[in-house]
Amino acid sequence: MSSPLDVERVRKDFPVLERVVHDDKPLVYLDSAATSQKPRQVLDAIDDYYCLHNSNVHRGIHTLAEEATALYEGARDKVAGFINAADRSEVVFTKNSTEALNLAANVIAWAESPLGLRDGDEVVITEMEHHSNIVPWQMVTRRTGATLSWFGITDDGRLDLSDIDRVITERTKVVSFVLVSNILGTVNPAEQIVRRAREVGALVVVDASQAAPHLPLDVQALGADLVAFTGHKMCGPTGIGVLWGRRDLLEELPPFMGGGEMIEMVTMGSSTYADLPHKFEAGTPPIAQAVGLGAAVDYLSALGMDKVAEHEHMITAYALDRLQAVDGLRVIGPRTAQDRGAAISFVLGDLHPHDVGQVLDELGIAVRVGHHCARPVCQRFGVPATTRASFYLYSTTAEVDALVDGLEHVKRFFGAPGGRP
Amino acid sequence: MSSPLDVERVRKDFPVLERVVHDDKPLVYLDSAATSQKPRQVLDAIDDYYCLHNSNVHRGIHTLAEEATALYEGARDKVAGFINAADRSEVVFTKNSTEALNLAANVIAWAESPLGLRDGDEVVITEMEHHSNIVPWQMVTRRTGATLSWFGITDDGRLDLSDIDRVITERTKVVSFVLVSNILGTVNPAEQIVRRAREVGALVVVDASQAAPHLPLDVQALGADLVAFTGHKMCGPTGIGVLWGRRDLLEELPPFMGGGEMIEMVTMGSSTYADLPHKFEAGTPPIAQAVGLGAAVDYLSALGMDKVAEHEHMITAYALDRLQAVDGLRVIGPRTAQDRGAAISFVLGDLHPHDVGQVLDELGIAVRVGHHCARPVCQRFGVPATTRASFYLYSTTAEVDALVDGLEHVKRFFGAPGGRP
Amino acid sequence: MKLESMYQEIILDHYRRPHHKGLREPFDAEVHHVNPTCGDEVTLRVRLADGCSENPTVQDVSYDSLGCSISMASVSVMTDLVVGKSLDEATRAYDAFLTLMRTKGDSASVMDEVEDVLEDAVAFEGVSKYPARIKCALLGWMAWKDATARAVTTKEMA
Amino acid sequence: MKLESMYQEIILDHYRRPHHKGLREPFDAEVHHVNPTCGDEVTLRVRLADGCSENPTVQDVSYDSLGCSISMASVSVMTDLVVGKSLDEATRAYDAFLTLMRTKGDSASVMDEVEDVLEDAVAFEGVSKYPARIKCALLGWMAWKDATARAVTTKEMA
Ligand SMILES: Cc1ncc(COP(=O)(O)O)c(C=O)c1O
Ligand SMILES: Cc1ncc(COP(=O)(O)O)c(C=O)c1O
Repeated sequence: MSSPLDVERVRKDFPVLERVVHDDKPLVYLDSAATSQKPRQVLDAIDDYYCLHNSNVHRGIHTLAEEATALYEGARDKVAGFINAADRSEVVFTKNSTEALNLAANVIAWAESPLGLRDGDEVVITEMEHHSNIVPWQMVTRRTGATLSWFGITDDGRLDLSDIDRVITERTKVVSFVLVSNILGTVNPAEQIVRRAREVGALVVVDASQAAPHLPLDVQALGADLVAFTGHKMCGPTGIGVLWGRRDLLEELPPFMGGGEMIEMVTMGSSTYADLPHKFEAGTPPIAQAVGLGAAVDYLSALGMDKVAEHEHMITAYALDRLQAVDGLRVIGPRTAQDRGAAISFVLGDLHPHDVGQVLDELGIAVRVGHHCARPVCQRFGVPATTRASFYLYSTTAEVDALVDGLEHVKRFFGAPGGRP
Repeated sequence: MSSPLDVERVRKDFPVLERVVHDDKPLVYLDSAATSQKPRQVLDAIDDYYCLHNSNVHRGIHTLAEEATALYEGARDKVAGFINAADRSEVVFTKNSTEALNLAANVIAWAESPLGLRDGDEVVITEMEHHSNIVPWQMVTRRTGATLSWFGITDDGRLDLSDIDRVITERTKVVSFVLVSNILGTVNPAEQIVRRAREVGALVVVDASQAAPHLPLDVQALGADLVAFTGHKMCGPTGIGVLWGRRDLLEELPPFMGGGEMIEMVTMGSSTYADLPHKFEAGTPPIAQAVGLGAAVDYLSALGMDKVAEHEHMITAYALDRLQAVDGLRVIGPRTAQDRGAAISFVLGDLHPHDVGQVLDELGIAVRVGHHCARPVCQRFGVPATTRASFYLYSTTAEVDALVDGLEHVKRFFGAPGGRP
Repeated sequence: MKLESMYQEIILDHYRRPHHKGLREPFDAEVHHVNPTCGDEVTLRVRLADGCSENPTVQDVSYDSLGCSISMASVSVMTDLVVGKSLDEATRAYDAFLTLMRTKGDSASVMDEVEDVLEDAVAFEGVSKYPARIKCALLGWMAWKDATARAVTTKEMA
Repeated sequence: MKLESMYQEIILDHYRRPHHKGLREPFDAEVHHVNPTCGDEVTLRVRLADGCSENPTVQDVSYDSLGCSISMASVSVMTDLVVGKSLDEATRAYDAFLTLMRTKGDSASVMDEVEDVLEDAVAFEGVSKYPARIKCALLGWMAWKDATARAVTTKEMA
């Protein structure tokens, strides 16, 4: 199995990968689905921004203000290119995916007819959504009187679309779904969902938080109306996210937050709003973070997103093989690497994931345990939580091996008293 | 005139202050009210976070997750200490002041009776608010049917509170005002406004965006219910702001955005919400930015906020004297340094601020020109825009002198053709 | 190995063979507590002795729980410490356990004070070093405290 | 001094003594445009020649403006270029001015193409180096374009 990436070289870009934990254990970071590590290139871009150009954007004509504005807007160009947006003004910077999804839910709900949500309208999500794509829709449907329904999950961790025509109906105003599940790893069949949503004239919102970092993402090819993702999972800093939207739709939607930057003209009595994308960017934006995200996008593009995806596919296939050979281990999610991202959830016998994670940590292996902000999936599979190992462009097969050895150690640790180390 | 700060030493902490612009002009940065520069200590804290501890917070039990959580929550402790909050869980991290103020406006509007905004209720603001404390209230009053009213401004740039009892009435549910104006520099008499608001049982929201960086801020002494400020103006990074709120009030208010972190229990049908402060922090928070803000707060505290205030007061008094001696210059705002912050707006004859700012920039002097996101103030004073010089802990009297010389140059530049350089 | 300071043999024993487990009748109050960060859950019932004593006996604590070894063992150890005790004694154990959990692994200063009261529960000392696990250890105790408060109110109303 | 590439003498002259200034009757359309970032404002009226020509003459452009030297001078220069011209010619000037503003100070490649059309307005070349000021230079032109579109529609409806 050979990777299209020179992973050893890639790893050198990530300072944190040199960490040791618990005195002498080299860090095995298998938690990239929660947040990715950052390459030096991104950190340098942020530091340079603050050391050379720091200024507030847009409203200044002095040198630093122009430089900062050029850097900030340059980052927008980079992100627009990265996702193949038709127009740079379709890229709205938010603080994370969650803000992007809340923005989407609220402005759709508030919009004038025929867009807005009213009593009797329906919003469709799926049972495998991250809480950030469940709770905002619960909140706005409750406030507007619309109803929320959802697609279930099959036993092998795929969306159950068998009754798609009964779930998405003529009353459906919005369909919002995750492109790649952060807990199951499933890559969902966007085309089929988009097609049905189009038939009934519903808006399509896509949570691409686990897609943008890992796969080539082309928002035009995707055919959705709004797409959300988050910087910190794709080599970028915390504090920055993106909402992409079709230009004509964004133009029709009302603003989310009010304040500086997003206005055209303010009087005490009323205000008019700025053009896209500023209409949706109230207040001083996360400037340095946008610059960092721009650098992250450059970094990923230089490696090539197709190569990143291929590398992860290779690691995922290897990990699925080795993990499923561990006695007592049950994968929650698709059991093959087909249409699958690099997050693998599993349970180990009747050991609680907390205990699994704790013992792995002692070995230097960082996995995430819990419901991964997707509690309905845990309920669906009858488990209180899972252990999740997730891989990224710097992950190696040696790290998979370390995980498998670690799991054997975990079993011994909690085994019959005699079996303890 | 002597400063309580060793300003030359302070300046060494700020890498950007070594910049030259336009080939050889040392930067004279007089735009700190727009955003402050950042000391090396803050940049190092951010870099260390990413290079050593980067991980998502709260939901992990591995070493990095615990370290990141401790750093993030440690930053909250620091901020709580900095503003003398009674309880750390009263400190909510947002992305900026604007989000904090929108959060406040929306959750008050959505709250159950007797808190929520209803038809016929009144919200009172002032004519000297930043757009970020105007537009959110316009939006929520429009949606709820409440009405918006405001205090005017006197000719010398103070709030006109002469009719306070007629402006704040029994129907007033919320009074929201800026503690220090970003355009006029005015420090407002909070006590008097809070007292009247209490009489009628209205909630008090304070926009402390220009106060927290410059004056000792004690939220308990202030007596408000909610206080907003923003990291990037107080030596911290972009992408982080704070909403402080009284614990019992925050507990009663509904959440603003929904998603990861802010939930207690999620099922597809409905969710319950986490305890404070997490209820208001949906999604992956600006972790590195909170850590940076923590370092900023440490930096400011080590200097002493009373000393910072004293230094700025000294600079402001000096600048007001020197500027008002410039022929044709008119200060928009209080003309003495009493109850006044370090932002000084002015107009120079009938020269447009854009032209003033452009020529100053050529000399290396960075001032801000425009309406400073407070357009109603410009309207009130009958000017399309102002030029604003704003000072901070690293500002020197020599920089004030450079500004005054620069303004004389500006006048010559646009003067009678013969007078041009 | 540092980890063994957390996973003491006593804890693993309670985890493998929990005491007082199962939901029983009669009871005065039942609560359901969750640890939202990790999905640990406990349903817990409290039965106080009848009569209008200020300081009734804790007659039974029964529970059903889902969770990690720490939360499961902790509720088991807790029942040993409170069942059959007076409410005052039980509350003392609760306070002592909270004190222990707040030491961040630096328990030496409080050991004298809590040792006698906590018996087996001192084994959780090591857990206090792991901030993310303290909530697990406290889950059952918090549920007990809550259920007991409700039971007392119910009795008073009756 | 680099700054003088922006503040050409021609620009300062127009700023000090603007042409065609003031709001006049009759007019076919009036618009009000602002530059939200800095508060520049212009109210502008367009009067097209009567008749149903596809390419009417721009009979008058009158305006009232508040703003910086660049925006004031630009609208003044613009009126010189469009008043009395056919709509096609005026639109050519508009297009040429936009082209010039988009060069980011690197105007050599377009100069040949725009020089003849723009006359005095080539003096704005230096402004294109200053991103924040391009909007100032465009304000009047955008207002003219908008007002003209409305005037044409009005005529067509009539
Ligand atoms: C008084 C005042 N309020 C609110 C804000 C908004 O802060 P931010 O842009 O960081 O949200 C600012 C600064 O821009 C300000 O000066
Ligand atoms: C699928 C998915 N959606 C949404 C989110 C929310 O992203 P953020 O926490 O950055 O807002 C995440 C990650 O936490 C995710 O994995």
